[in-house]
Formats: sequence, structure tokens, C-alpha cells
Amino acid sequence: MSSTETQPEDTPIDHRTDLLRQMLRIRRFEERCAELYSASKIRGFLHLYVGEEAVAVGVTHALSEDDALVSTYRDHGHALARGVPMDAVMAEMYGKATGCSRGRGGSMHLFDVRRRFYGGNAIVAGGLPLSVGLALGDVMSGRRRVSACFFGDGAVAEGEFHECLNLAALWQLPVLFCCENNLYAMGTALNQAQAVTDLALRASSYGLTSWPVDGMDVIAVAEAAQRAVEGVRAGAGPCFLELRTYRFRAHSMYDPDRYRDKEEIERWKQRDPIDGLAADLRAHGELTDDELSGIEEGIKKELDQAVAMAETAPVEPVEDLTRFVYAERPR
Amino acid sequence: MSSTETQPEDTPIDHRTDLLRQMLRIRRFEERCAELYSASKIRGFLHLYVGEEAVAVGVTHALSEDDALVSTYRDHGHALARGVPMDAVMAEMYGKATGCSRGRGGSMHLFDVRRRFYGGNAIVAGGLPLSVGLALGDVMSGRRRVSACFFGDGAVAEGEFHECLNLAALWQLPVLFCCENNLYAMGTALNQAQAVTDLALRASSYGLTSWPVDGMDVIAVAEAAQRAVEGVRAGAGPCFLELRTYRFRAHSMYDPDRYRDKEEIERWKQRDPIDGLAADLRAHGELTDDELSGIEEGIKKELDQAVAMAETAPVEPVEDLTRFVYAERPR
Amino acid sequence: MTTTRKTTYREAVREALRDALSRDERVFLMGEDIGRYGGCYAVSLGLLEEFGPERIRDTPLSESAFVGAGIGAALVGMRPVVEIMTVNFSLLALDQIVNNAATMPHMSGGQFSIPLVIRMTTGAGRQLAAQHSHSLEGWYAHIPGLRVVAPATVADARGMLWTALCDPDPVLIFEHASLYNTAATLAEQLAPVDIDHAAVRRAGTDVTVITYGGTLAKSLEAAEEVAAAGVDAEVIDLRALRPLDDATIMDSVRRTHRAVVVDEGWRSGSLAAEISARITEQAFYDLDAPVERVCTVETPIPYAQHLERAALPQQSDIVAAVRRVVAGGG
Amino acid sequence: MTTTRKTTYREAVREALRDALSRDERVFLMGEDIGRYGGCYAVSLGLLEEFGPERIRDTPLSESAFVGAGIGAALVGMRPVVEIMTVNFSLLALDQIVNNAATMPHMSGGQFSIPLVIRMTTGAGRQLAAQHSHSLEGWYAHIPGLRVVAPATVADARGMLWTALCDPDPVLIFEHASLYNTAATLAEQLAPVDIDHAAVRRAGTDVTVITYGGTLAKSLEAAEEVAAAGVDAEVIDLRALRPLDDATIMDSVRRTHRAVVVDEGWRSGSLAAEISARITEQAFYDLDAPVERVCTVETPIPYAQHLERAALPQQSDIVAAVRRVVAGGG
Ligand SMILES: Cc1ncc(C[n+]2csc(CCOP(=O)(O)OP(=O)(O)O)c2C)c(N)n1
Ligand SMILES: Cc1ncc(C[n+]2csc(CCOP(=O)(O)OP(=O)(O)O)c2C)c(N)n1
Ligand SMILES: [Mg+2]
Ligand SMILES: [Mg+2]
Repeated sequence: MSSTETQPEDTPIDHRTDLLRQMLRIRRFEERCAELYSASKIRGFLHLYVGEEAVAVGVTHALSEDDALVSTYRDHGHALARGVPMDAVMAEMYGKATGCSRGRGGSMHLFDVRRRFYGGNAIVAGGLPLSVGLALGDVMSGRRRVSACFFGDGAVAEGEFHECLNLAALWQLPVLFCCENNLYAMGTALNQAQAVTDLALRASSYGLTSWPVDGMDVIAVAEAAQRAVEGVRAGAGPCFLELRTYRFRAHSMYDPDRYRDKEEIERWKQRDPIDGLAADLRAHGELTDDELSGIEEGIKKELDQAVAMAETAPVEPVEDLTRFVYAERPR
Repeated sequence: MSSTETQPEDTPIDHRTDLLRQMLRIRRFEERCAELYSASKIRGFLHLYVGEEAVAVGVTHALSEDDALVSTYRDHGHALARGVPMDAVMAEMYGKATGCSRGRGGSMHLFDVRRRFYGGNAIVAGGLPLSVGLALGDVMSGRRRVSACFFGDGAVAEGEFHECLNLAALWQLPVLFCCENNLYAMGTALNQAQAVTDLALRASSYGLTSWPVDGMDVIAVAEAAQRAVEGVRAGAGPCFLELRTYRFRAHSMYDPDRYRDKEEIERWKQRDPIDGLAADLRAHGELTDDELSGIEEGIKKELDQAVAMAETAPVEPVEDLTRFVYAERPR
Repeated sequence: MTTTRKTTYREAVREALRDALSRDERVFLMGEDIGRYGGCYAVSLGLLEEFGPERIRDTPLSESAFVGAGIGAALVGMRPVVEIMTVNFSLLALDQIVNNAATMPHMSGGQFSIPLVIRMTTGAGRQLAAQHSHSLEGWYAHIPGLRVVAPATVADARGMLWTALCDPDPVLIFEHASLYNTAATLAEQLAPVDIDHAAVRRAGTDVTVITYGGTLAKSLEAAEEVAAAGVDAEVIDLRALRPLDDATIMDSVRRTHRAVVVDEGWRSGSLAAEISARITEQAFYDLDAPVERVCTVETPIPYAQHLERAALPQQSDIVAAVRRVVAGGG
Repeated sequence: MTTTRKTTYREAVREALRDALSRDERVFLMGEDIGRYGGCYAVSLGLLEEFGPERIRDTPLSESAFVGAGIGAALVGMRPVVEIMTVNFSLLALDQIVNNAATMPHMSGGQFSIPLVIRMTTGAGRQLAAQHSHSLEGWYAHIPGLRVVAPATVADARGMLWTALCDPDPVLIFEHASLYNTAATLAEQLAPVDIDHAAVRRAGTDVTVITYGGTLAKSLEAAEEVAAAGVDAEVIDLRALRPLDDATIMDSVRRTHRAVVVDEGWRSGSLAAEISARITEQAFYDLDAPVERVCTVETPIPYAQHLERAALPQQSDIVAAVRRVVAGGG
């Protein structure tokens, strides 16, 4: 999914710059979405991923094209990192026929069968059983693929979480459980939702390999995911990563964010995964101002084009309202 | 719920004999039920508790009258140990108006509000949320009561188990979770259902006190339950007991029991909680043959009378079919 | 002389909650994000500060556990008001509602009652797509042992909760999400509100339009529209979805001889089907034309605005149905 | 010349499973106690020995997880046959069925199909009381995106599964528990069985009795009973509960002018209500009497035999309804 060039160091230069570029691309995409939401171009619920980009980028970096990804309603970052084209995502936000779900899904339900991106699930923990089943199907068909599943800290309280971790561990299925622990489920802090807040520890009680990762450091995430994916692919059973991160913005565009300390938010912003990596690259002479401008420029162009295309794209004909409720059959 | 007389020893004599009597009472009751089932006097599903009597008797022994009990479809032992009159239970098996659920519940749904016996739940794990709520209501009302909940090893896989253990631990509710680990859920052995088969360990991952108990030893159960109840009542939060036991008979009267080794069953029968305690009492000169006959005699009399009463009891009038679907209101 | 004040539906529900919490110390609220967040629709905003975390209980994301806990608490005399964010998520708690709340009183031979109130939002119209937009209150209305109500007006939003809390049985309250911002004038002195009867919201003589919840306003507007063309429609707001108030419906249909049922549920197996079947059973010979249904098109609700609009019952659909029913028959 | 053999409904389902497992290696079974135990109704007895634990998968008690896993496996090309012991327990998996299986194909703009089959038993009559006896197939028939069938005959039990597995959409198969011991003679050479059409099980001219699943036999017996009194009833077996085959129903009602719908679901909000509403909509002017429904009394099913009997639709209830409908009207 990125440069394959290697260097003697652990993390090759191009590779790190590419990770930065991917995170920036998600950030700029979502900032534009927020504007478009205010302009009523995008409607419904909009959940931004700002601050958590390192998680999507790091994890997808470790996946191969064959692997599957199951996401949540906070799915823009996952979709873009996975390679769903930005114009198809933007068109979906606009509800257009060219959207990656033909306008039927919207922000919360991005899908892309070609990228094995199984969406966009807006029932908290509802995607976990799907990922278990994808993995089961792979095992039964003798395919060595990994099914990765993103979900939040809030999802850990749901019964489906429990059933799925047990089933995946019991059957030793190739599932990579990626828990995006951003410390809040809407307005509910983790310690108000979980009696035991060490989620990696909790997960390990199911008998699967599990560890916490600094989710604000894309390199740490990519390395952890790489290690996890290797084990899972090799047949060592499911793995659980607790990705410790934070969302810089409110839960959704409707959320006045009354339940968090401003200071807490500011503290986490100091650890912005994009700023952090950019600074590091600069410090090591791996990124110049010009290069960064170049990246920003490229993203802006891609984004402008995605918006322009979404603006002018056709909508699905109303007559097609009930299309795809059932599969289309040869007659 | 039993003799209050105490002796310098840990477990006073009368008390031990009484525990034996209670277990025997359950055993004989169920043996009679099996006969009555063959005679088509009892219908529907019938799940016998034979072999597990030490669990019900030991746990209820530790509860006070104020405490609540939530049970499963395998509930005869729980109901009888809790003090639901045998004739009311037997009448319920007959579907009679004098039954403890007025004939509407049958074997799987025994209820007795006066004994705070909240039934008789036939959805695996479905009773756990109720016990959490009973405890919550008590705490909010400032009552120091314990809510005990029985469920099987099979229930541990259900999402409701997970949600309830977390909620009870999070809110530090006075719930005593009593897991009757008889190693099978219908035909599914524990190791085919759980990736981690140490259930007490699994439960402790929720941050509650938890330990395994020899469920074939009524004294061990009673002592463990006593200790657990004390903690729960004192406000130390919920507690989980894994009661290691075994059912000597099939899952239900429909079950041909094809999935277990005959030897395994025989091995466990060597540890029959009734035989074990009786032998021990005898060895210590605490029980004579005459006394045992006397106990058996008393139980037989109670049982004969319960059957006789059930035989002749009236049924609910058909006109009352829809009574109690909604509460009866003053008009 | 009564004084009055302008109130939104959201405020009315909040007032009702505040009122119940103040009147009866056994009342408490439980649900996801009702406290610190203030409720996903800002309904319970401020109540945590006013009543404290013991009575305004934020729960983990565990629908089955906290709904079941509500049942248990009701069994020991509390008066829980459990909020499920939307009916879509209530599927995760359905086992507790159907297998426990609806059965225990009967199954125990009347030994228990479960004075539990469960509130949830329902309905579409805000482009929230297929996992946030469905109208499944008709499902709950199928279950003996439950009472189901749907306040369509600000006054009902204000008044139904207390009546529901006084009821010994589990009562489910469905609030259509599009109603929260609607406003009306309420009297300062409120009279008790029943949860048993349908209400005639507009009297008429030519056709009976039967609806509830989110489609009441559209139905009333449709009635005004056809009035301009000389068709006088009576509009009934069911208010209670279980048990149904047959008398009010039949009384009207016997006068108008024509009926249209409007329901945001999917057509097949809708509550509208039940109303239609009952009219057939109880007023067949009074009918001058077949009962029509205006329901949601049978598709998961799509995100795109024009598709969502096309899926849902609109004023124009109601008008068309009324016209057909009035034109049809003898 | 075809040879025939006597087969029970249970054997027919087992044969159908064995056949599917043999024909298509993508087919596998998953559910509680289907393997070592042999199935709670002994349907899958012997299949574990024959096909091994990879394809006959005993699951933990985790309805949501294994139903969802079935959806996932179907998404990657498998053909899972998931068994839920009874529809009562399916409530624990409803979120996966309604929010995922029924929505993903549409919500994704047709990128996915979910060729999943879910089998479950339904119905009462064996004194299993309120948590094991309900008939909720009507609920599933309300959901766009699902196909719902109810084999009432041994031949349909034998034939519907393969057709369902060939279907690209999720198909739910409801087997009434009282049918497993019924037997019939099947041809050795089986023809494909469709899952789209209703079947006229008894031709008649005076009244149409519409039913499915567990109440078909009672309806046929009721038809014989009224035949003795000179009433010639046509009996339709719906077979497919979603989508419904309106043509077969209306064709019959237009000939008989009278209809009785028999359904073991609770009356309010039943599938029977939907059938009644459709007849009103499509054949109102052909009706000589109001459509009647014979359904289950609105109570959790009680354990006691006489109460359970009184709660369920019986032959005598059907006969009485047929008589009323034939006597009524013009
Ligand atoms: C079953 C269910 N319950 C409630 C909701 C409403 N809801 C949407 S997102 C959310 C918070 C989820 O938090 P978390 O899992 O931590 O993910 P995050 O939003 O932090 O990424 C809630 C409660 C839902 N979508 N599904
Ligand atoms: C939700 C649910 N799924 C399935 C069943 C069917 N069933 C009844 S008892 C049982 C086994 C339960 O095993 P366990 O919890 O260990 O209790 P035990 O029977 O061993 O006492 C099953 C699968 C059920 N009653 N409820
Ligand atoms: Mg979170
Ligand atoms: Mg067990």
C-alpha cells in the first residue's frame, strides 16, 4: 500500500514521508468535509477522525491488498487510508450516484468491494461479527488473508464484542481487532464505561495476543500492526491492538463537546500525529518546507477535484430507489 | 434458612444434616418428576439438577430471607432450596392453578415473590440483567440486600454475561454471580465453547472478586457463598463463584446424552454430593441409618402429599387465559 | 384563567422527566449519554446537574444489560425511565423486552409487575441512513404484555410520561426524531394525560385519516390541502399503539365510510396493516371504498436526500391516497 | 416411473442439508449443538460424523456472533446455513440480521450480496411456555432485504433449502416444531422447488383459507370438516412469507369472494393482518364478506396444556371462522 523501497534503518525515508502524506490527506479531507457540512452540502451525521489519523494509516499500511477491513461510522480515515478513491468518498458524502455506496450510505456507510472495504457500520460493535465471519470464510477456503476490524473503546462494553473475541480465539481465526481507544464513547469517558480500563489486558483474558500501542505515533502503529498481521497471517490466531489515541474534535457535528476539559484536549493536541511526524522528519532533514508544500499542494488538488466532481455528479434516479434491496438476478 | 444453632466447630452438626436433608429432598423430588414425566403427568421441557444439589443448597444457605435469587430453566433445586413449598412446585409441574406460577410457567418458570425467587429464566444468560437491576434497585433504595443469580457455563459465552459483569463491577452492585460450571452446555463441552476455560479467571478480568469452588461439596459451597455474601453485602462490589459441578443425567428428558463418556459420568458419580456428605456424617457418627431413614421417610411423605395435591388441584379456568398479561388494575 | 407558554417537544419531554424526578424519588433515568453529554437529542440536558449521577445514570454501551437492569429495578419497586437512543439500537435489548418484561408478569401468574418506562426515538427524515432511520414501533405493538405509545404533540410529550410511570406495566414511548424541534403552547396548569385513547385531531366527514407520531403533521397538512378541494378529512392520532383504541377509529370510519392509514413503517407487516384489518373486521359494511395505506417504501432508508424523501410517506402521497379513496367506491 | 419413499419432515430437512453439503463445498452448517448433540430437534444428527467439524460447526452460546459470522462468511463466497434453535432466541441475533444482513447490499449500492440461509424453529403446541413458543416469523417478513419462507410440507422441507442456498439474498427458513414428526411420501427423483409462490393445497369454490407452516394441517382438516357441511374451502399455503405471492391469493379470493387467514402469530400486527389488508386493497370489490383472521390469543404462551390449547388457533376456530364468513355478507 506504499513505497516498498527499503533502507538500512527500520523505517525508510520515503515510507515515513508517505505515511505523513496519507495522514495529511485524511486531515485535509475532513477539514473540508466540516466546511461542506456547514454549507449543507453534506448532511446526516458526520463523525470526524481528526487526531486519530495515525491509527488508520499505520494499520492499513500493514495490510496487503488481499486483506479485509471492517470499519465504523467514523470511517473516512479508514476508507481513504485503505485506498478508496477520494472522489468516490466525497461523492458519497454528497449522496451522489458516483459515491462509493451510490449515495445510499453517506458518511457512515462507505463501502468498496474492490478494496475489500466492508464498510461503514453504524451500530457500535456491529462490525465485529462480520470480521469474524470474513476470517472464517477465508480459513475454510484455504486463503491466507487477514480481516481487520476497527471499533472504539465504547464498543468494548457491548455483548457482541465479548462473543466475537471468544469465538475468534476459540476457532483461532485470522482477525486483527483494532480498538481505537480515544477515551470517550460520545460523552462517556472510558472509566465511566469500563470497570477495568486497561483494554489490552481485558482482551488478553480471552486468550488472544494483545497489547497497547501509542496511537498518536504512526510509526509505532505501523510497526505494531505489522507484527500483529504477521502473527495473524501465520495462523497464530487473532490479535488485539489497543490503539491509544484521541479525537481532537467533537463526537459528531451535533456534539457541543461539554464533557471534556479544554486542557485535556489541548494536551493531546500537543501530540498531534501529523505535527509530530513532520517535526521529526524535518529534524532529521528528511522533509523540507518545499516538500511539505508540495504534499499539501497535491492533496489540495486532489481534494478540489473530488469536490468539483461531487458537485457536478448525477444523483441516482428516484426510480432506482429499491434497486439493490435484493440482488439483481438474471431473468 | 436453616438451623441457627452453632457449635465450636466451623460447621455445626445439625446444620450439616440439614444440608444433607435439603439435597436429598431435591434429589427425590426430581426422581419423582422423571417418573411423572414418563407418565405424561409433567410435560414440556424438564431439566434435572441431579448431581448439582450441593450448589443450590450451599448457596441458598448463605442467603438471608431478604436476599433475591434469579434462576434458570434448571430451577427445581434452586426453588426448593430457597424455600418455595414443594407442593406449589409440584403443582406447577402439573400446570395447576395452585402451582407457584399458577400453571403458566411450568418446570422452567418457577416463581415465588414471597421468597424473592425471581424465576425460572429459559433464555440462557437472560436472568443476569435482572439480577443487576434488582441489586441496583436495592442500592438506590438504601437496602442492604444481595441479589444472587444462577447460570451455567454455557451462559458465559453470551453477550449478556459480559455486559452484566461489567455493569455490576462498574457500579459496584451487590450481585452474587453463581456460575454452575457442569462442563457442558447441552452437548457442547466447555472447551468447545470457551477459548479460556478457567471461568473464575475470566470473570476476574472484569475487576470483581472471583474464585472456583468444589461444587460437589456442599460445605465448601456454603462456606464460599457465606464469604462471598458477606463481602457483597458489606458493599465490596459483586462477586463471582465458579461452582464446579456435573449433571448426572441428560440435559433434558429429550437428550439421549450421546456427547459424554460413560466413564466420565461414572467418575463424577463417585463424587455424588449426597453420598459424600452422608458417608462423612456416618463416619463421624453424626448420622445413623435410622436417622437417614427418618429423613427419607419425611421427604417421601412431603413428596407423596405434593403429588397427591397436584393430582387433585384445579386448573386455571380457560376464561382466565389472558389474566396477568397486564397487571390487574383497580377499576 | 390559565397562563400559557411556548414549549418545544424536546423541552416538553425534559419537563416531563424533571417533573417525574421531582415528584417521585423512585424515578431515575438510565441510558447512554443521558448525563454528561445531555442526551443524544439534548433531551436530558441539565438533569444530571439537577438530580445527580445516582438518578441520572450514564450507562456503558450495553443495551441488553441496562434495559434488563431497568426491568430488575422495576421489580423491586423503582420507577426506571430507560432511554435507548433509537429504536434501531433497541434490537440489542429486544430479548430483555420481549422475553422478560413482556412475559414475567403473566408467566409468574401475576406475582410481579414491571412499572418500567422505556423511551426511544424512531423514524427517518434526517439523512441518517439505514441503521438510524427505521420505524419499528409496530413490532413492539405486536407484543402482549407491553404498552406502546407515540406522543405526536407537545402536550402528549409533556403528559404521557407521568401516566406511563403510574402504569404498572412496561410502557414504551416512541418519540419521532423530527418532532423535537416542533413547538406549541402549553397551559401552565397541566391536566393529566391518558395513554389509552386515540384523539381526533381534526374533525371531518368525508374520509378518516389514521396516523400517529411523525406523520401526524403531514396528515394534518394533507387534510388542509384536500379541504381546499372540498374534501373534509377527519384526522385521528392513534397516540396508543398497543392496545389500540378501536372505538375511536370505528366511530369515525362509520361516519366517513372511508379510511386512509398513514404510517412511517414499511408497508408489509406494518401497524397500518393491523388498522386496515381491524376496519375490515369491524366496519366492513360501512366502507364505501377499500382502506388505503400510505407507508414507507420497502427499502432500507437511503442517505441521499431525494431518495430518502421518495422512500418516506409525504404529504403528496397522503393527498393522493385520500383523493383515490374519496373518488373510489359508491 | 418414479419410485417413492416415506419420509418425515425431520428426515427431509436432514436430507436437504446432506444434499447441499454434498453438492457444494462452500456450504457449511453453524449453530448451537448441531454437531455432537445432533441438533436440538435431532435434525442434523449424523452430519458431524459424515462431514466433519469444519463443516458442521458447533458454536458457543453466542447468537449474535455466529449469525454475524454467517453474514461475513457469505460475504466472502461461502454458503453458510446457520441454525438458531428457536425464533425466540433469534432476538439475540436480530441486530445482525436486520441491521447488517438486510441492509448491506442496499446500503453499499449493490456491491455485496449475502447468500446466507438461517434456519430456525417457530411455534407452540408442546407446552414449552412463554420463552420457547412464540411465532415471530411475521416480524422478519416486515424487513426489506430478507426473504422469508415457511415449509409446511415434507416436500417443501426437502426442497426449499437448496433453492434458498442458490438465492443471492439472505433467506430465513422457519420450521414449525410440531412438523418434524409428520411424514409424507416423496419421489426418489426430486424436482427443484421454488421459494416464490404460494400453493393451493386444496381447491375449493366457497371460501379461501390462507395459511402457512404449522397451521396448514389444521386448516386442511377444517376444510374437510366444513366440506361435510357442504362448504367447499380452498386452502392456500403461503410458503413464502416475504415477498408474498399476491397473485395466487387474489386469484383465489376473486373466485371465492370470501377469505379467512390463519396464523399462529399473535393477532395484532400479525402477518394475517397484512394478508387481510392486501385483500382489501386488491380485491375489495370481489369480497362478499369481511376477511376474518384466526390467530393466537394475545398472551405469552402458557405452560398448562388447556391454556396453551386455548391460546392457539385450533381446527374448531378455523371452522367457526369459515362458517361466519360463509354465512355473512351477500
Ligand atoms: C448499538 C449502538 N448504541 C448506541 C449508538 C450511538 N453511538 C454512536 S457512536 C457512539 C459512541 C461510540 O464510542 P466508541 O466505540 O468509543 O467510538 P468513537 O466514537 O469514540 O470512535 C454511540 C453511543 C450506536 N450507534 N449503536
Ligand atoms: C439464548 C438461548 N440459546 C439457546 C438456548 C437453548 N439451550 C437451553 S439450555 C442450553 C445449554 C445451557 O448450558 P449451561 O448454561 O451450561 O447450563 P446447564 O444446562 O448446563 O445447566 C441451551 C443451549 C436457550 N435456552 N437460550
Ligand atoms: Mg471512543
Ligand atoms: Mg452447563
